[in-house]
Amino acid sequence: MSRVGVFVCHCGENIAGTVDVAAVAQAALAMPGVVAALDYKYMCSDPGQTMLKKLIADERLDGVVVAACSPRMHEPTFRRTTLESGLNPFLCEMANLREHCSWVHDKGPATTAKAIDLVRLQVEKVKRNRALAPIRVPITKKALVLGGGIAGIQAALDIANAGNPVLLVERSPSIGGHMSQLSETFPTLDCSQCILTPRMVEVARHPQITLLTYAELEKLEGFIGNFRATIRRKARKIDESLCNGCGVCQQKCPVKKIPDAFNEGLANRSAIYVPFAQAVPNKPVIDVASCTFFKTSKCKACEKLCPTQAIRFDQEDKIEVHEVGALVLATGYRTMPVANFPEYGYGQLTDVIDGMKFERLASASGPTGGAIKRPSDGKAPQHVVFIACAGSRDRAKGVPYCSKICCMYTAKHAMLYRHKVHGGKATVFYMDVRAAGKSYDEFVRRAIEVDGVSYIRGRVSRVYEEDGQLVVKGVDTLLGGEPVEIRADMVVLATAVEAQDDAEKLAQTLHVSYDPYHFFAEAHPKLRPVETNTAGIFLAGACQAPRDIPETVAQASGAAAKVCGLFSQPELTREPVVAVVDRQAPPLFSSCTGCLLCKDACPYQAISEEAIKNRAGEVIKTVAQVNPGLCQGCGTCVALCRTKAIDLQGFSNQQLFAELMCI
Amino acid sequence: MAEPFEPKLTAFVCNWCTYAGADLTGTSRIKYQANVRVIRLPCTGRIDFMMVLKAFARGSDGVIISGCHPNDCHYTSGNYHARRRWMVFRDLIDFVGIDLARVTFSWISAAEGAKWASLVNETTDRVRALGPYQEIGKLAAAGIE
Amino acid sequence: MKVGYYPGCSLSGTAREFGESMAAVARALDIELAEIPEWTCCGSSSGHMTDRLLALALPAHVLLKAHDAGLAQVMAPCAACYNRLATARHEIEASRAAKAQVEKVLQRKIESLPRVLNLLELLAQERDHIAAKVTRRFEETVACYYGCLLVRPARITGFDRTEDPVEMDKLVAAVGGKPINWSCKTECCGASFSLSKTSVVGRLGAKILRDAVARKAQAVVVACPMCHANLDLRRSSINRRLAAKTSIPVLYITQVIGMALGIPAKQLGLARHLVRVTLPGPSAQTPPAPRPAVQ
Amino acid sequence: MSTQHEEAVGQSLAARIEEEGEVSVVDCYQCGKCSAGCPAAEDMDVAPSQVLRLLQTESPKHDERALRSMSIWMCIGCETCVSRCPQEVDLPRVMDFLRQESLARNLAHQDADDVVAFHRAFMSSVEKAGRLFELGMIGDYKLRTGHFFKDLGLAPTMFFKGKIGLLPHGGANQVEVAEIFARARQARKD
Repeated sequence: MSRVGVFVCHCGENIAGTVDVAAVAQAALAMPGVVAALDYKYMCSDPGQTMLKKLIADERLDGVVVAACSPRMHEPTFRRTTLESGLNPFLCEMANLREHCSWVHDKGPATTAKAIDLVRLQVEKVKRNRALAPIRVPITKKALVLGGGIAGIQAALDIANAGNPVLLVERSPSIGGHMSQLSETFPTLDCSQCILTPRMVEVARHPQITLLTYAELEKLEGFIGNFRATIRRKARKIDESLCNGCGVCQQKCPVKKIPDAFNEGLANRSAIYVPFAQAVPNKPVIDVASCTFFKTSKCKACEKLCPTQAIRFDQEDKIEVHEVGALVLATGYRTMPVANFPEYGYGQLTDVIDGMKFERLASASGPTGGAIKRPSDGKAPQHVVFIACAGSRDRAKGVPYCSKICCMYTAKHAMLYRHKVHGGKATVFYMDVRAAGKSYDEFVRRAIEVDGVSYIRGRVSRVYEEDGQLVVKGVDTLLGGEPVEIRADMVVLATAVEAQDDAEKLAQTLHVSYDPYHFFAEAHPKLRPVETNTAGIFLAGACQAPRDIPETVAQASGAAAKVCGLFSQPELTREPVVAVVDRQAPPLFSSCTGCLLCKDACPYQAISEEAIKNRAGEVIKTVAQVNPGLCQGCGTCVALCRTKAIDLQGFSNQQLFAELMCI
Repeated sequence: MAEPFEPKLTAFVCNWCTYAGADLTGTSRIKYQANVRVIRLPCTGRIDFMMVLKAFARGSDGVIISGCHPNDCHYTSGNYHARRRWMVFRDLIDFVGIDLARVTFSWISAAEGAKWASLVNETTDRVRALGPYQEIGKLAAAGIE
Repeated sequence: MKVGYYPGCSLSGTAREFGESMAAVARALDIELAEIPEWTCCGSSSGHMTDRLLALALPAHVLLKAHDAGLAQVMAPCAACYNRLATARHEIEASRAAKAQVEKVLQRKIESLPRVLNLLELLAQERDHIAAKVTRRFEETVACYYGCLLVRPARITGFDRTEDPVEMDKLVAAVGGKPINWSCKTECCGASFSLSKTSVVGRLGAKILRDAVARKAQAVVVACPMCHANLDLRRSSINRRLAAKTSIPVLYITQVIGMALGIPAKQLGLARHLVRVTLPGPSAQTPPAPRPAVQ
Repeated sequence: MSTQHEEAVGQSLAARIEEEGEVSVVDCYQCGKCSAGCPAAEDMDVAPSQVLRLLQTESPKHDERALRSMSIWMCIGCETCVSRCPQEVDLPRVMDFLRQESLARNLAHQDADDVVAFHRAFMSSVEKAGRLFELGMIGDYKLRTGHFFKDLGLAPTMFFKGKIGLLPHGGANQVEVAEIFARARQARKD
């Protein structure tokens, strides 16, 4: 007869507020096999855990059920406590009375009844738990950082500075990301590149960092501490080891009319190009789609003129496989294409631009050298209208969430415009100004009070062209919804921040969860913001949600700290939730018939054949065998097994059917 | 005094998507009916459909099966195995005389807290309308129990 | 090709030439317009503005008559009729409550209602056919004016691009015309205020014609009797609000196509417009001159 | 008036629009995009977004202000607002509701007489003839409004252009339509 102890947590009012915890404890006492039950305000608190330990000792418990919050929250906590009191940690189970009960139902007998049932299920389960030993696996102490924007750069540097090797993978030809495109940054107005470039160079120089630009992750196998990453290194068509970045090839390339993505199409680049002056590495790429040689197999100007003979037209993509112990996802964001806004006339109206284009116009390194000139005719616009919430907070045609950074950069844009075009008028249409951040609101007020930007509360319904001018049909809701019509020379849309187009695909390759908008999901909204649900994969920056630079950097350092923490352990202990094949005494040896359906079903190739031999070495029987190092414990094999010869530790048939028996 | 019928629902959910989603329902304080009892599994691939029959045999009036969306499985392909087996299993439960409307098979991700609430409510209402499940005899006939 | 046909009231009155040109063009393209027997009014704007129930019941009544006549889809050339029919169909299918109410008023069950097409949807299917039959290219620069009810609300019409529709432009181009790119394609003309709030119609019409003229359009092309009435019949109140009065003609898309197919102006009712149809291009001398008959 | 209104007393317009019109005005977050794009906004006494605001407060005072407003009669029903609304609030549907309610409670703005007259003339013409008899309708409208001489210049031209028939259309089944009108009236009563 087992001796189970049940510990009901009030979680302050969170559980006790709706569930009659005393009654739950009472009912638990009556359950077969339960020898002790109590309820306490905070089981996870120090006194709570002391109570737990004491009772385990006093009552010589052989099973523990903690009825509190979600096991995803505190299971590790209570299993540690169980261990400290000398009981095997895997003899402790949790009943989820908070997330699955008290928080989602109203106070009343039905809710308490459910709570009691949830406890009963776990009691029945725990009675059938077995003492298990955690599995020890080695850690590859090398990190893979995906994405070379400010998030990836920060994470890579922090991990590397702690003495760990880092692989920084960036898909474009240079690191730097969106931040390298920005003009000046709020709320301090310091030049983006001036603060970013040194970091980029540091990455390139760092002995612990291997920089793989123009490369993409194709496949990820394995698990925390033991990932195997397959990376495609796209062919630059040049030999990086020879190229000295002199730039002759760019100057001499005859194809010069290709819209320059770095300048958001406001300028052109050549077919062989370095994305921007401060690029790291400062090595060109041949854009095969537009290179004359690849179209007509003539030209080769760059090859002829390259002083170091670095051009390699025949270079192919390379596939590399790297062993890493942890991943940091820093793949960033994109902004909603302005073509999504027919009512703002995009497509037809060249002077309706998005924030990124404006950044390039305002950037000293941009095509206009920092002078605000409108795309259509290069004239300095005398009146610019800025439209906030273009696509954000628009569940009908855009995204329902707030993109968070627009209020600030719009204020910055208006401010920069007022500084650069004297006598120019700047009007901002906004719904709410969301400037929560250190000296953020002061910044917005400054735009209004000092730089004379006029803010109008209301959304713009339409932008169209009339007599060569842009007509902005807006409204002033603070004047009771009075229509406002402005004739502007340029309109800047603060377009919504979105996940990268291929974010979902990447999430699926990595098996990390993501939200409906394809932003990667954190493991816990508050307490585990930089972890994913997949152990060993961490998050940094705008790939998780819209973020500004300070937040991104902080989060990147956080992710780096997590990686370093992981790497600081000699080895990993993994939960022994793995499949085991039944073995027994001769003559049967095992109830496994060796059909090996499980072998094909296993997503991890963890199952292999095992030949059972007699002393003479003759094979008596072939059975399945599980490699606990590879098995991840999904249990697919168990469900498949016809003879129930294979079972999953922690979720065994016995345990689960026991739960079902008491429904 | 005839008590209004309150159905018993058993939910088989995977730990990574739907269980986490249900946690989110809680964290977001979205209310739903208290008729469901959750059996937490590592993956829907772990579901041995005998468990579903067992649930009915033990007096459940309805069953919810939910895991990660296709392609999102934490274990790559567990949910596909589950779906494949479910396709076969449907016919069996139909055969043993369990109204298919009593079983809901769904995908709910860790981010879909609200969806979990509505799934439970819809299923509960549907099963409440169907009334209690009593054809256990037929199950016995089918050789379960 | 055969399609159910709902002319609607105005096509035999103020918009007579729309009906005439519609018929002529259909004949030329061998489209059989099967007029709904005993069709009645859809209620138009007045219906939905004053009586929710009639706004659903009157169109439903029409659609049921079409259904009884075995018509699977109904084409309504008048944009307003089209919008009312489509909206009623949509709401009856969407809401059980609405359906029940309507069934009560019509005293019959509604199983299925025929699909509702607007004129442009129908002609778009025939575009190549039309292009092939052009006998004298309609070489004019025109402003295609869609107005409100053809494109809005998208969830009901599901037709073309709400903010910047192009189907009519494509048709005009198909017969040799040069549609301009302008800003008022879907700006409202004042619709049913033609009689009751003529000032509004004048103001809105002025905005529209001003832009069309400024962009060198020789004519405005429409597919809606209300749009036509407001831009043609109400020209005086429009001109009152324009610095430079304009005599730009307003044509129905069917008239444009008709001219290109070489249909005599008389059959197209070109002479019925208040604003005289004079076009610089080769294909237009009004009043009607002899034209090759349609074979 | 019909019983429906007595029992409706106390129930806010917002609540009834939710029930009958299946539109929930709380969805509106007052961005003003509807007012910004409304072609009739400048002839309105209360901006479209403000009409929604009045309803959102659910106070009888504000409800009445909405019903007495000229705006609900200046709305052309062009659907521009809803097709651009970020929250998909079906404002035209709300306007329809308010117009009907305003008539039912006799709260229609006096400047709306012309509009109301037009709609009434239109509908009664349809009720009589099954189809719109334009000349009859215009005559009726003029009787209702007293604008006897307005558009008189237009009439002969239109007549000679063949744009005005002197007789109602044949072909429609007037009886059926009349019945539909009658039953609709009945349905509104109970």
